[in-house]
Amino acid sequence: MTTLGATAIRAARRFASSLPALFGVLIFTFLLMRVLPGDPAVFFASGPNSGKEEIETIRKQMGLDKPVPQQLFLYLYDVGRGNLGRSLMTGQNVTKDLRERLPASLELTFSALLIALVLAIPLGVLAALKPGSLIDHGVRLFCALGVCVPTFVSGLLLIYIFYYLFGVSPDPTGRVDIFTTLPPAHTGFLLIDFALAGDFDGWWAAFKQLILPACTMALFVIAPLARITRASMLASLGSDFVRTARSVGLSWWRIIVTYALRNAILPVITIAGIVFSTMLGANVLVEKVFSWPGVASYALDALLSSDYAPVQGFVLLMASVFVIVNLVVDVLYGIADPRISIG
Amino acid sequence: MSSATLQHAAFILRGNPITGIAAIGASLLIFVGIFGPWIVPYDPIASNVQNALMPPSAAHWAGTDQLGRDVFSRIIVAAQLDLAIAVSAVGISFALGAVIGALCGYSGGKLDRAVGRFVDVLMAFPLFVLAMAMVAALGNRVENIVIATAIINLPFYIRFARAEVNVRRNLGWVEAARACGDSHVSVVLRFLLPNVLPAMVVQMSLNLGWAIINAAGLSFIGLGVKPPTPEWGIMVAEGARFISTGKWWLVAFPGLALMLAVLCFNLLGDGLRDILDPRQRT
Amino acid sequence: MTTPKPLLNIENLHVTFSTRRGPVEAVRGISLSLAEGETLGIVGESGSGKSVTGFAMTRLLDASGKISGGRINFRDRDITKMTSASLREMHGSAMAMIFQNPRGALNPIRAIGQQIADAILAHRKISASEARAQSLELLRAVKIRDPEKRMNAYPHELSGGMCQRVMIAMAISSNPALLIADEPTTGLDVTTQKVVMDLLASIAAERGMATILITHDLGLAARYCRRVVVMEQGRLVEEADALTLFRSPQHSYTKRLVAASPTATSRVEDLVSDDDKLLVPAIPLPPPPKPAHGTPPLLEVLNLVKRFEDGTVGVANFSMAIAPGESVGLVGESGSGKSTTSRMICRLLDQTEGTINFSGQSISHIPAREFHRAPQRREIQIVFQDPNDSLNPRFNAFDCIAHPLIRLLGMRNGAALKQRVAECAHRVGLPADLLERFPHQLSGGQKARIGIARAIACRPKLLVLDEPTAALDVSVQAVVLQLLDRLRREDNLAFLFVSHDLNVVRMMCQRTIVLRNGAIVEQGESHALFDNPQTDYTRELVDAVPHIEMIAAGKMAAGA
Amino acid sequence: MGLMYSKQMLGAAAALAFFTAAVPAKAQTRAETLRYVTGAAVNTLDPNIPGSTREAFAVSLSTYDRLVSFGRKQLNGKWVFDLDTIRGELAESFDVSPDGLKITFKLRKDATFQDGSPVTAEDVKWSLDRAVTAKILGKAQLLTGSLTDASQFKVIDPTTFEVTLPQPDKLALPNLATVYPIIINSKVAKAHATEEDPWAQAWLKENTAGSGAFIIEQFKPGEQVILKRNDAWNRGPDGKQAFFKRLIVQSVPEPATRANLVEKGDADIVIDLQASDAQALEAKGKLQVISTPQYNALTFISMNNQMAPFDKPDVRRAVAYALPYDDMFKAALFGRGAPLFGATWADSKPPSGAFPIPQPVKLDLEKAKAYLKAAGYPDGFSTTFSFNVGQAATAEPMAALLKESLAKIGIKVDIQKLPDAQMSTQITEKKLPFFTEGVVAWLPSTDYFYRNFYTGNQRWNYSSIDNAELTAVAQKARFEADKAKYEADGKVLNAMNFDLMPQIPLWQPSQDAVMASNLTGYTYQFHRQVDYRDLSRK
Repeated sequence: MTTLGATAIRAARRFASSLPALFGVLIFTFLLMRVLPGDPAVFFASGPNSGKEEIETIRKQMGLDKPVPQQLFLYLYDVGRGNLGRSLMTGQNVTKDLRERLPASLELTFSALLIALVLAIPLGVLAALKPGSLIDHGVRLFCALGVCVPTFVSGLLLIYIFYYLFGVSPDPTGRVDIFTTLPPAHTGFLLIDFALAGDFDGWWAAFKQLILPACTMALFVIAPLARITRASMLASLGSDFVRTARSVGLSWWRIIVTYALRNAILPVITIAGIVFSTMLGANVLVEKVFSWPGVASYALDALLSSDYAPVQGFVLLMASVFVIVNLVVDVLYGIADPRISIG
Repeated sequence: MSSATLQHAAFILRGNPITGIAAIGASLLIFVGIFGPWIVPYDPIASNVQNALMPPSAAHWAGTDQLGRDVFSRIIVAAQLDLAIAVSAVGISFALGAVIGALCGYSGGKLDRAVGRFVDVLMAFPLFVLAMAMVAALGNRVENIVIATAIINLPFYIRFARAEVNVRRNLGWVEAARACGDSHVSVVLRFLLPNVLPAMVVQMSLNLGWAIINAAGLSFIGLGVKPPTPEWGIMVAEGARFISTGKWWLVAFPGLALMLAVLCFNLLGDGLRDILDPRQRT
Repeated sequence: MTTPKPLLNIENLHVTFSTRRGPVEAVRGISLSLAEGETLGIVGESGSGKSVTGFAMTRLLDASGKISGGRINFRDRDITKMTSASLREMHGSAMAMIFQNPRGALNPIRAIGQQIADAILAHRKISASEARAQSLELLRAVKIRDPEKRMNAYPHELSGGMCQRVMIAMAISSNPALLIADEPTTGLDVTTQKVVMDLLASIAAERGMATILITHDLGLAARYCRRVVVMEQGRLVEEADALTLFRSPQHSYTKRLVAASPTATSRVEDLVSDDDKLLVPAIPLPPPPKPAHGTPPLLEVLNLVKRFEDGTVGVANFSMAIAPGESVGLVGESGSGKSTTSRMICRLLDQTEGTINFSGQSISHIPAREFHRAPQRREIQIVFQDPNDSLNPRFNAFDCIAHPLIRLLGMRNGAALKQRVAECAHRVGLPADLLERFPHQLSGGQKARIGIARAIACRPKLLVLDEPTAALDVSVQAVVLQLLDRLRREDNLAFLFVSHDLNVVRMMCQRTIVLRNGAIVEQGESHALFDNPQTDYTRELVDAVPHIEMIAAGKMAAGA
Repeated sequence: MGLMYSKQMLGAAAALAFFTAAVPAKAQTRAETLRYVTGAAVNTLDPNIPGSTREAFAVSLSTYDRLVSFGRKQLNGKWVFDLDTIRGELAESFDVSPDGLKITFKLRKDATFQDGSPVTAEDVKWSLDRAVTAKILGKAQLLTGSLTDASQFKVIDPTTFEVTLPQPDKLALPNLATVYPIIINSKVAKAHATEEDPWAQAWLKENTAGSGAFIIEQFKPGEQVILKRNDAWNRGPDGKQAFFKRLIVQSVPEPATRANLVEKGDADIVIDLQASDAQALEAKGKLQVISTPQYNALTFISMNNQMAPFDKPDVRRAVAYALPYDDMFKAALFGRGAPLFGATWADSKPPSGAFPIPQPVKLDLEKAKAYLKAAGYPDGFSTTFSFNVGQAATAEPMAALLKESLAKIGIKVDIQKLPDAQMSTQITEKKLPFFTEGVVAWLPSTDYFYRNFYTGNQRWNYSSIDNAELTAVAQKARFEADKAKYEADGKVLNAMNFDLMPQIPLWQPSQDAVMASNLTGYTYQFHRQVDYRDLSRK
């Protein structure tokens, strides 16, 4: 109980201390977007006959006619009220766009992370149990191979093989087969929503859509996870307390799992948190390749067309997710490691 | 390097031949990077549209591309640019990160907290998007790709150096240096930094591969180096779009080159980590 | 009562480690036997193979270590040939082990009650709640206060001594016939050390367990073991009952060891047997200088206070003075503030309040950050605790010694510097051919000499010695102590000698200050202070020191 | 519940074996569904919103009706829109007064909006008022047809509507057939209008109030639009409703994936494939590939006529003769399009007054060198050639070849790839010296092209050419009613254009419509999108 309380206090403190970082991100992005040489008004005034007047209209509409400090002030004011502005690209409120697209990105990233963890932890443990063995080298090679293929290449290859050649995957066009009716949105996570609705066909359809992009992403992050698992497992296995466990005759399973692995998992949690936040921001390419309606591809399109509001909104969202993920990691860590709570 | 270190390296290599292979691969890569332009069979930029999109043959080992350029020659020449991008990007973030991180880790206090905040801001960014935005803002020249890659890498180096220095700041030889008349700054730069370098070199090696991949990703969304300069990322990105038409060699060969390069750096980094890991030394 | 058949019988045991330099034999054919309920001490310095022998007996060697020959019979079963299943069966129930660094030996993220219960459940098929009840009993048996509360505590919430008690509880949880304690009290404070050892001895006696105590501390072995074996370089060099061993050691190594172990009565000159003296250049020693009355003190510390950022007080109102050439000891347990004090005096750390005068001039107004430019920098030098981490791994011995000469005396690379370094090396007895070596290629004693050479290179007036021999083996310690003593006399150096080892301080220092929780408890002339302590705390400290003499006084092990 | 779930999981493994078989269950609806995939996205339902994409235009053509629409004609065996045939859409008939100043529309009496209410002249008036009054895209377009003010529109009776023109304008009627002048259900729209937004722009962006052939079922901006057929609609050329019951417009950013989708039959039609994919799919022969040169569009290389060294006509001519046209056409477009180079003009005079026409240029390095020398740059110069990221697939190989070839006459070219927004900004600010772009005219006529793309200090005058004579002739031609005189003016303009060489026309790229072999009715439309109403399945 005291541990939990201490963890909560710690998490709250961490959260409070990350607020300046969020604010920094907000300002930095705003300024970065103003530095972009593209003028969104010009880009969006792209009708075959649009002239100066139309450009000016858009500029005014976007508030670009005001001096930058005033723009920043207005922007902060809007953000404070939960208004992230309007995207010229989709014509929608950025908040709405992001809210619609975030679950897609989250679901994809979560699944990828899950796949990666499910593969990486056993691989890392196996490698650590027999360091220097063939298994160890095999794991190392497998992991290294995973990181050395750019995600867009592995994604396109997977599509080519599983969709085009063998036809076992559905067409890579989004989260669910276009002919499947969507379940009522409770969580925005299709797999969960379908399960809640008891629609097995739908669940299966969504699962099939998800598996290729999730694997593409997972492949890229298995390496760091397996590497850290192996390293911390090695440290853990060589530690004094494992020797103690052996000296009192605990069973192999208990030594490996309860003593070694539970200790070794702590750094893995931290790395998994970092991996998750980087993946969420870095899956632009995967989302592009699989036409996945997520936030990252949304931000990319906005960036290329100098559509400020979505990019700013996206960065802020990612930074918040980063903070939340860190918080979750902290809490998990606090629960898993009693030593943290006094620190 | 002292003979004992070499001996130790030899011991590690015996137990871990993959590292040896990776080291050979990396040296080969560096060789190709330096001498590439002199050993290619064709001019990598000269077009020959009549001869476009030819599959691999005896004349063109890796086929030809859309403009009839020899893919093999382009791959070889591209090694130089890719290595240059990766090395300079990683080098910059390493140099800056090591110094800043070491100073913070040693001094603690206000400086540490201020830099910590800055690092937090950077870390909270979706890094790939940050890189994209920077390249988009500064223009897609090689220097800017390098700068963007370096900046998004910087926080990791700062943190790493900070942690490494922090555990050493109270060691006897650090205090001894001060007792021997060195100032704080001199202790950091002349004593602590050289000692954390080996650990950071491992990080660098792993990072080199990542930097190449990152540049390839930028190329894929159109923010890579300028055409017609051969670069693996661009070649892969362009080639990837020919997968569906069966022109496999356009993606396969540059992809293989990129993969092998990244693989070499990663395996080398892994191996170096083993060599430098004190736990494995005794 | 001894049974006719020995409990444990080791015959010609060999243990080999595979290293990058090829196989290295750590244990080279030792034979031992131990009866039920007997206590045996295995004594040796680092690298003697004593711990490896312990791990070989329990088959808990690292993956790189192999038993390459010999037999270990435990109750007529050859342990070296056991399957891993029967080993697991035997671990804990037949033989158990207690380790150095008790906190590290416990699983940091598992409640200690749970860990003890794990050990119980590994050998008995009982319910979890029964196991829990038994764990509680065991905690009571190892005299942990508030055992109910401690059941749910984690190792980091307990002191080192408490952790070692938990470790003992785990080890005895399944009533093994043999308990192997590997340096069980190294790293603990001297008072805690005594309590833990007493507890261990009484439990072993109560339960009739045979005990093997592996230690580097002759005094400890003498105090708690009936029979002692001495190991050197993987071989067993002498075996005798404790009293005989110390009264009349036979083997030359044992002789040296006994001589080097400081006792309450030993003098610095006596520590080393003849052949070792050759290491130190023989220069006739001038008589120890007597500080003339009326001369101003070399160092004067007034009302020194250190408060840390988190508000804790490291040092509270510390005052002292050292005359030129005088040697003052600073004694205290961990956390007493002795290191903090010494660092403030060396100007490596800023004080919160107070004044430090050196040769009549204030140096406390110069912040530590700036002190490297002060002229007094070269006058006050420090020798650090652990020779392993007090040398820059990337500097060779020459660089280390030359470093202060270059920085503080402004010497340039050249013949003069070379000569000066060679001279320093010669003074500390470091062979000139070792100057090119890097720290990892040198032994602990050699590194300690380099540390001293570096400190005296600029001919300081005050040398602060922060536990200079704590990490050294006794025989090396003896040489280093002698070296220091001689240097002090030669240069009329003043010493501030920080140590937890009372015997060493008594020998080295004219005056001693006892610190506790940052405050001075007692101070005075060393011999008087130790022979006739005025405060309970000092008395407790003095009593806790294991003495060889106690054997003679009949203060023997088992249930003392 | 947990038990049920695990049973389903068991089923999952079995389902793997036959899940492909599950798809045909939907086949019945699949045949009546048209699935269109594209790299871009629909971002608004009102095409007038600034920033609307071409895909949004295409959707609006299906959800809204206009007064009139274009007919179609065959050009080289392929169906294309016909600017000269205007037929009624919501108008049953229309009359142009003899002086050309009044157009009277008779509305269809059976026309209803999708909510069932009849389409009245009031709605038409409100909609056209909106198009010329509100700050929306329609305003600038309708201007080109002399439609500038609400006072020009008059309701005669509920089914009669009159447009008055200040002068006869042959583009007035065609303008009403373009994307922007949609006819909106004014009662519904007004209900959503606010004081700041009297024309209900915000609401119409996400909702429709039209009478078109399809009804919006689901609209996810940037992802997909699903439409269902409006069974009551009968405004097609043959008076029938649209063929497809369901229409899916979906964004698939990766071109290779789009090619895979259409090849596998998962998508029915794609028009924005890479040339190489189109070529490969055509070669395989499984699909229909209708390749229509975009006759109202062209791609050119532009030079900034106000910026040295391109301010010298001889430099521009030198560049024109130094381009490896054939190689560029082959490498960039795989030969898919209509070349605008390599012609021979008898007597060096333009053979036609149309625009664009093939130019009499070809790769001739000697000539190029001579021009360069004449311009005072015998050793060449350095410059930057730009293109935007979105066009990289064609522009990049083109740029590489251009760089290589210009190097032979001493012009050193640095290639710059710009994100789309930056490219358009720099073009508008006239900062780019040398770049490639493409233009399109919905209502292609010679004067329209010249006026918009070769005159004035405005964004679309890419080359920033400022030639008083050219401007005068183009302005005069705009209201030239006499066809022969118009043709003569066109020839003058073409001759001047070739002589001044402000920018170098390269080709008219083909629109490669790749579709299932059972689709019919595809027509190349003015907005370079598919008009979904045209299509049916055999």
